[in-house]
Amino acid sequence: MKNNELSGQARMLQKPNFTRKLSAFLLDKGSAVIGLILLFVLMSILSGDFLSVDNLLNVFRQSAVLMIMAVAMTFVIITGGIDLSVGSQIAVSGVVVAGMIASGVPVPLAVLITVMVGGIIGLGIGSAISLQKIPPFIVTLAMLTILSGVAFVYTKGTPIVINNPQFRFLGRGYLGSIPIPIIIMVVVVVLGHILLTHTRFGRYVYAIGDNEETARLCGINVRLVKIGVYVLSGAVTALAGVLLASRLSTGSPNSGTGSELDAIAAVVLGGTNLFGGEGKITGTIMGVLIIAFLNNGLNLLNVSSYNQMLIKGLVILLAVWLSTMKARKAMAK
Amino acid sequence: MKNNELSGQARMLQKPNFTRKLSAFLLDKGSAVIGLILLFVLMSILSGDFLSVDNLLNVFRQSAVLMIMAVAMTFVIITGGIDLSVGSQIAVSGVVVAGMIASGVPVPLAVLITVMVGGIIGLGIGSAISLQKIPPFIVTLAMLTILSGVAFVYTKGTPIVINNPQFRFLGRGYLGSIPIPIIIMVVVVVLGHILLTHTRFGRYVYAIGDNEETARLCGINVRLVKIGVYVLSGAVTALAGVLLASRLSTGSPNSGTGSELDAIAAVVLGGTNLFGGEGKITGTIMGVLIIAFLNNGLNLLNVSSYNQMLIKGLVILLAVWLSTMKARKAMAK
Amino acid sequence: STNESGEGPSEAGAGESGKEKITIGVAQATLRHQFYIDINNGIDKIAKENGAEVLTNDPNLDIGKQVAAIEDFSEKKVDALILMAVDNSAVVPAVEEAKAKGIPVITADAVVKSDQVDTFIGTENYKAGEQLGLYFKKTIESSGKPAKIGVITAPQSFVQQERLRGFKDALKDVKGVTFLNEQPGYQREESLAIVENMLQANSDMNYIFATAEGSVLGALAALESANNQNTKILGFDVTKEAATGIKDGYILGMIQQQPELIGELAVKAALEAAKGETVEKQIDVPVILMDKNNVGEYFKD
Amino acid sequence: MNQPILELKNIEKKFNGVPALSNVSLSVSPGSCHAIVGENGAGKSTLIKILTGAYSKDNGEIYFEGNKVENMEPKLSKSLGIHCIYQELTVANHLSVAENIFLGNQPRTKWGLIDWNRMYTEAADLLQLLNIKLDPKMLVKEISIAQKQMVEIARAVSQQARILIMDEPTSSLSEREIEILLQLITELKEKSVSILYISHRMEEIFRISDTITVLRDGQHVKTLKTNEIENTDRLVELMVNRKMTDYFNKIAVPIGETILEVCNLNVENVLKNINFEVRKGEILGIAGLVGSGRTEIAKSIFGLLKKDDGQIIIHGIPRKIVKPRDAIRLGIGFVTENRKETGLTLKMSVRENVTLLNLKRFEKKLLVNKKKERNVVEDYKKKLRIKTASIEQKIATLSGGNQQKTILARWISQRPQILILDEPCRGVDVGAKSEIFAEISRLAEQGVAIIMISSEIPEIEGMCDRTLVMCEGQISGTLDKENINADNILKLAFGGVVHEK
Ligand SMILES: Nc1ncnc2c1ncn2[C@@H]1O[C@H](COP(=O)(O)OP(=O)(O)OP(=O)(O)O)[C@@H](O)[C@H]1O
Ligand SMILES: Nc1ncnc2c1ncn2[C@@H]1O[C@H](COP(=O)(O)OP(=O)(O)OP(=O)(O)O)[C@@H](O)[C@H]1O
Ligand SMILES: O[C@H]1[C@H](O)[C@@H](O)OC[C@H]1O
Ligand SMILES: [Mg+2]
Ligand SMILES: [Mg+2]
Repeated sequence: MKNNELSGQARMLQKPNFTRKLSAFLLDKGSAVIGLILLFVLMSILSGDFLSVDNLLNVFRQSAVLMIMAVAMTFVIITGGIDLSVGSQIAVSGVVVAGMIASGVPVPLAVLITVMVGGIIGLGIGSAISLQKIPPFIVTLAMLTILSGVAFVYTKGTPIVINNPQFRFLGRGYLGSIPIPIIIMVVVVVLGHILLTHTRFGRYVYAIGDNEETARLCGINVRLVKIGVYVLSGAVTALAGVLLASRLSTGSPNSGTGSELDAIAAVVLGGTNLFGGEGKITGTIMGVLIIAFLNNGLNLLNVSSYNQMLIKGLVILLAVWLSTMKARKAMAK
Repeated sequence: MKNNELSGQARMLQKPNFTRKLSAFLLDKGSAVIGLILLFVLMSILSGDFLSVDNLLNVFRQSAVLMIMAVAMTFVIITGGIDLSVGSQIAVSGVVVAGMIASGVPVPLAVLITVMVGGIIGLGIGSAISLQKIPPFIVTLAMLTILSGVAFVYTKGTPIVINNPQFRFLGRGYLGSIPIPIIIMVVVVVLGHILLTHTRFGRYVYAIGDNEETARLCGINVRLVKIGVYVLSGAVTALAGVLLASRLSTGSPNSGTGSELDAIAAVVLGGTNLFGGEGKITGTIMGVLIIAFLNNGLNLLNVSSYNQMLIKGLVILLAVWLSTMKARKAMAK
Repeated sequence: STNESGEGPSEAGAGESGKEKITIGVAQATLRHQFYIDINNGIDKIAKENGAEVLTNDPNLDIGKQVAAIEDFSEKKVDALILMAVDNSAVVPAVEEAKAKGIPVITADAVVKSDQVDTFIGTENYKAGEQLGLYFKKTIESSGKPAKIGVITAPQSFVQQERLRGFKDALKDVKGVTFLNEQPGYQREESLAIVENMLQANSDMNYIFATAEGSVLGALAALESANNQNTKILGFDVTKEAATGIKDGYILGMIQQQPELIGELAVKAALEAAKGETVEKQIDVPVILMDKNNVGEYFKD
Repeated sequence: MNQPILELKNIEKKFNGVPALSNVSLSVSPGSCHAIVGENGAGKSTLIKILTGAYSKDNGEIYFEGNKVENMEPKLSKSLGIHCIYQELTVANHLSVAENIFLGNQPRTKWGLIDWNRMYTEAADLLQLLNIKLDPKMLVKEISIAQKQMVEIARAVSQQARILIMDEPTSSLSEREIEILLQLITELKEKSVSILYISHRMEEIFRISDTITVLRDGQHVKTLKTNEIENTDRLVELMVNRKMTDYFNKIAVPIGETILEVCNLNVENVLKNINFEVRKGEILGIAGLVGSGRTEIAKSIFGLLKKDDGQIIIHGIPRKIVKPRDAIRLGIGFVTENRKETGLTLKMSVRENVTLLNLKRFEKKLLVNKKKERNVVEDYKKKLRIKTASIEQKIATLSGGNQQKTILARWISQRPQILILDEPCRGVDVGAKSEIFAEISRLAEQGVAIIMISSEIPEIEGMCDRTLVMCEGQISGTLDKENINADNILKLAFGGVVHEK
């Protein structure tokens, strides 16, 4: 009885279409948007420095590298895969681009070649996964070590410093008042979103992650699409590596270490299913921004570093807990 | 035609039952045993120091902590879950046991309480996953940070030294000529194996990882079993933490860092399916030993640190590639 | 409220909210090692005495996060920055950006290769390595036996590589000295396993050179648990545990940096720089060589 | 009549505000067989899921032996002796047959450990009782869907049920297994077990039920004694709310030239010397028992099963087909018998499931034209009467029959030259079946060559121009139109001979 009344009310409430859409968006399991908004509001209240154009641009610029990596990772995870080697890919592309620039290769060419090298690494990873049927976790765990080794052997452990101003511009320059990394990030995000939701390739990515056998029966070239995803991811991650190298003016075999976990976390925080088949670039954006705003806010608030660990963990839990509320309600049915 | 002939020959070859069983075991997708054997043989040939009782005991003792963690992780992964926080759990249990012993709690009691604390941590993790339906990846990623924070806050970053000889005995003592850690490891492995394959609880673990809805519809208390798995894992991991603290004679908030990846890698190397439903403790043993022998062998061979990275990655790829050969052949059919 | 002491270069830093207090951003390398914790203790102590506010960030040895922290501090317009660089070249652009905003940059522990840096405070690591090497040279020369040395280090750390270089250079022309290949072991448990393994293959390994805290303590645990009194450790960063190791004879000699002093001096420099005074380009903090003879002076039981 | 063992009162259930059940009541008396019938999406499965606690209800009451049961849960219902074979298979693929039979109930030794030996022998006994040849140690992922269904039946039988619920248990079984099952039900009734039975096969309903409840659009229409209903047509009328006369709507079509020839197809241990052809406009049936190799023929044509020998000839040209993509390019379509595992992408919408096959034709300047896509899918939604709130709904939330229709829409919209249908009407209601058959007829009329594998002899009789009958991997005979009847088919299926008219 009660239930009936409630659902009657619910129907009343539903009338304004906009409100309904908004609340659907807010509670959408597929994005941690509500967590992000709460975080944003909280930080704005707590820290006077948080809500300024300058600081927001600062945060966006900081998140560019992670965002680009996370976009690539979104594709990989939707196919049901994972890439633990992206951190090392960042290192390799950083030292490769730095090495080339140091030896006089023009910047655009160096960047292009580096991105291609990234694609080739992805090809290797994708082939091992797709053709040799080795689990992605293992392939990329092995690549994590191998590529890191390559970067160290190549540089003998000594970072390569890049003083080329043209190259620095990529990571440190501005177009008007907008930092270049933000522009690159936006382009990658938009292209990634279109590719995933508006092309055949994108649809296949979902189908493969959902049910590989069905996809194959529908005539999808599963192997090729899977390889394609890793090639794409390798190339895009290399771009992120180039950007990081430029921000650091250094190609260092150390850079990127551990960032695979951040990238995966951002994607999963954004509601992408780690088992494949479900996920969105918009969710990933939320995930990256939660991580970035959280780090920035805690820095601004001068929370002591051990407490930061506690708070970060709790906030992430809370954000996701709020975002999965709807799913939980549906389950209760 | 050709195929027919071949399979005729194959049938002939199959006759001796033992050989067939052996080759089935060797090629079993569920274990990296063939990789391990090759590695073992190779190392024995390359390094004169490898194949000695002393060195083998040394390797087994070194692998005790990882082995115990990996046994716990096997349960978690078979349910379709993951635990990224085990490294931090190691740190927490290390500082907790050290703190208690430093303040005079008798060793057996301190160990018992620490294991219980581990179980309680597992209870928290399990509840968030099982009752609140937050993805395991997120819950345990958050716990990774939180628990590490707890360990640092508790110790203010300074390791707690333990001089108690009774406690040191756990990690450094011998029973006859067998190091105590090996004995503890064997007990955990055997119990884990029995629990997983010979009890209802163990079988429910598989059923849940295979198809949670099926398990629920079959009347299995899915929530409880899942919570149980994390409680178990927390307690067992705490035991590993105690052992490590004893081996180092120190409870350090740093110890265990990054070991989650090793534990997961060992489990997956051993053929357990990261998506749940499939896996074996015997496989995990292989996985741990591959990692341990590889590290040991490379140290014995005095391979320089950058080259170690390259070789480790390649060997792991190769080991798994060989182990999945059978699966690939089956696919080809 | 108005800013009365606003003559320094921190003119950009004038927030509206009671800006008499000087704010120092501390970009740590990690707060998960005793050495850096000690630096921090020094920083906090002097900052407190001078009524300065300290913002601390721990990137846990992640260079990307450290750069973000420097940027955040610049954004917040701190009055001075103290930097323990994770990677001494990769921080350069962020440092220069901070400098461009008028923020003085004090580096500690790791030298940063930029002329924009106001000062460096810390150990001359090559020299310190050399000093330990020379000390060791005496030991082997007097014993007359060959020395086979295992090396446990962090290949990623520039600072530690400098120590190793200095150490090796000091022993360059000593006869009977052989070095095994370097093994990675910044973490205690990593180092423990590696030393155990090395001992399996090299029963004649009679020395271990460990370039920092974790490597030393891991090696110590390995020797202790094997009751091995034939192999001796040389290394950097004496903690309480290491001191016991020296007393018990497992450790031959170690270089102790003075992390707390480094922190104290860093704050002093930061305060001066924030007030617009120029600071010395390099402030060396002397190291102490500890062995059985003098360790008791610094570490009482 | 004595007190009902089970009563459902005024059950209500909504999914996202859309009612699936409104005010449905039902009562089951001990030792009787109560059938529930209704169109796809009528709410049958939802009702029984509420009954076992798999779903929670929004409203209403459940009484077991006169006592109200609050908070029904699968665990609780099982402990009350209510056991259920759900429509979607509930098996754990990586566990053995034996373990699946005893899942949640494994026999234990006195030490509390699992008694593997006893489990295997008891499983073997059960399988024998059900007349199924199956190794209890085999992993369930390796057996066919029909065998999985039998495993579920074995599980239900093993559990000393008071009430046994079966949701379309026969939809993937052939005559032989169905016969075993129906026999079993009669025996259970005698042991005063109550049966709740859902099926779209009317002859079964009439044969075993005592009472029939008709649901329509989530509403209770009528509950009748089976012997009070004059005939099938009357029951169907109650279900679909209109008069049905011809179920098959088979249009006579002139049969044209040969399109597909299968020559000397051999697959070790599975198929032996398979030869046949299909012509333009022809509907060729393949009948036979479970495991006789019907699906394997389809799979080898479609490039899913490696052929040891044999040729696939299309329009007179031998073709190499080693993967589904080859087959699709040559104009072959294949609706598989296992929609959940090889048909659906469960996390995707109805629209995406339909267009997955031939997305290219919606492509415009590298992008997918979703508007065009929607139009086509809306079309098929109407044509096949797919019951869904919207084509954007996740296919997982559709009723079984409607999922099947969606898969059919996928392959029909592909406009194949050769269409292989493996149990095309699995779980489809009588009304919708006739729509689907009409659609198949129309395809034949347009010149598509159709191969229809079916375990339902009336379907073969009603639709096929010719039929092969399989027995143990071989074609044991071919029947043309006038010779297609149950007698002949069964004779051949068991390896006998038929003297044609
Ligand atoms: N989990 C769910 N979420 C949303 N809608 C659902 C869900 N389950 C069922 N429905 C809807 O409820 C209605 C009744 O479905 P149900 O499965 O009970 O039908 P059915 O009578 O069993 O049909 P069929 O004969 O095809 O099996 C359908 O419209 C279906 O789409
Ligand atoms: N003798 C056998 N031993 C083991 N497995 C068998 C045997 N015969 C058939 N099978 C398996 O049983 C399954 C059923 O075979 P198939 O699908 O060809 O039968 P079918 O005639 O299509 O029957 P249905 O589709 O009704 O199951 C196949 O997957 C096959 O591998
Ligand atoms: O000086 C410090 C060094 O930079 C770091 O790598 O390890 C701890 C200390 O030795
Ligand atoms: Mg149904
Ligand atoms: Mg079949």
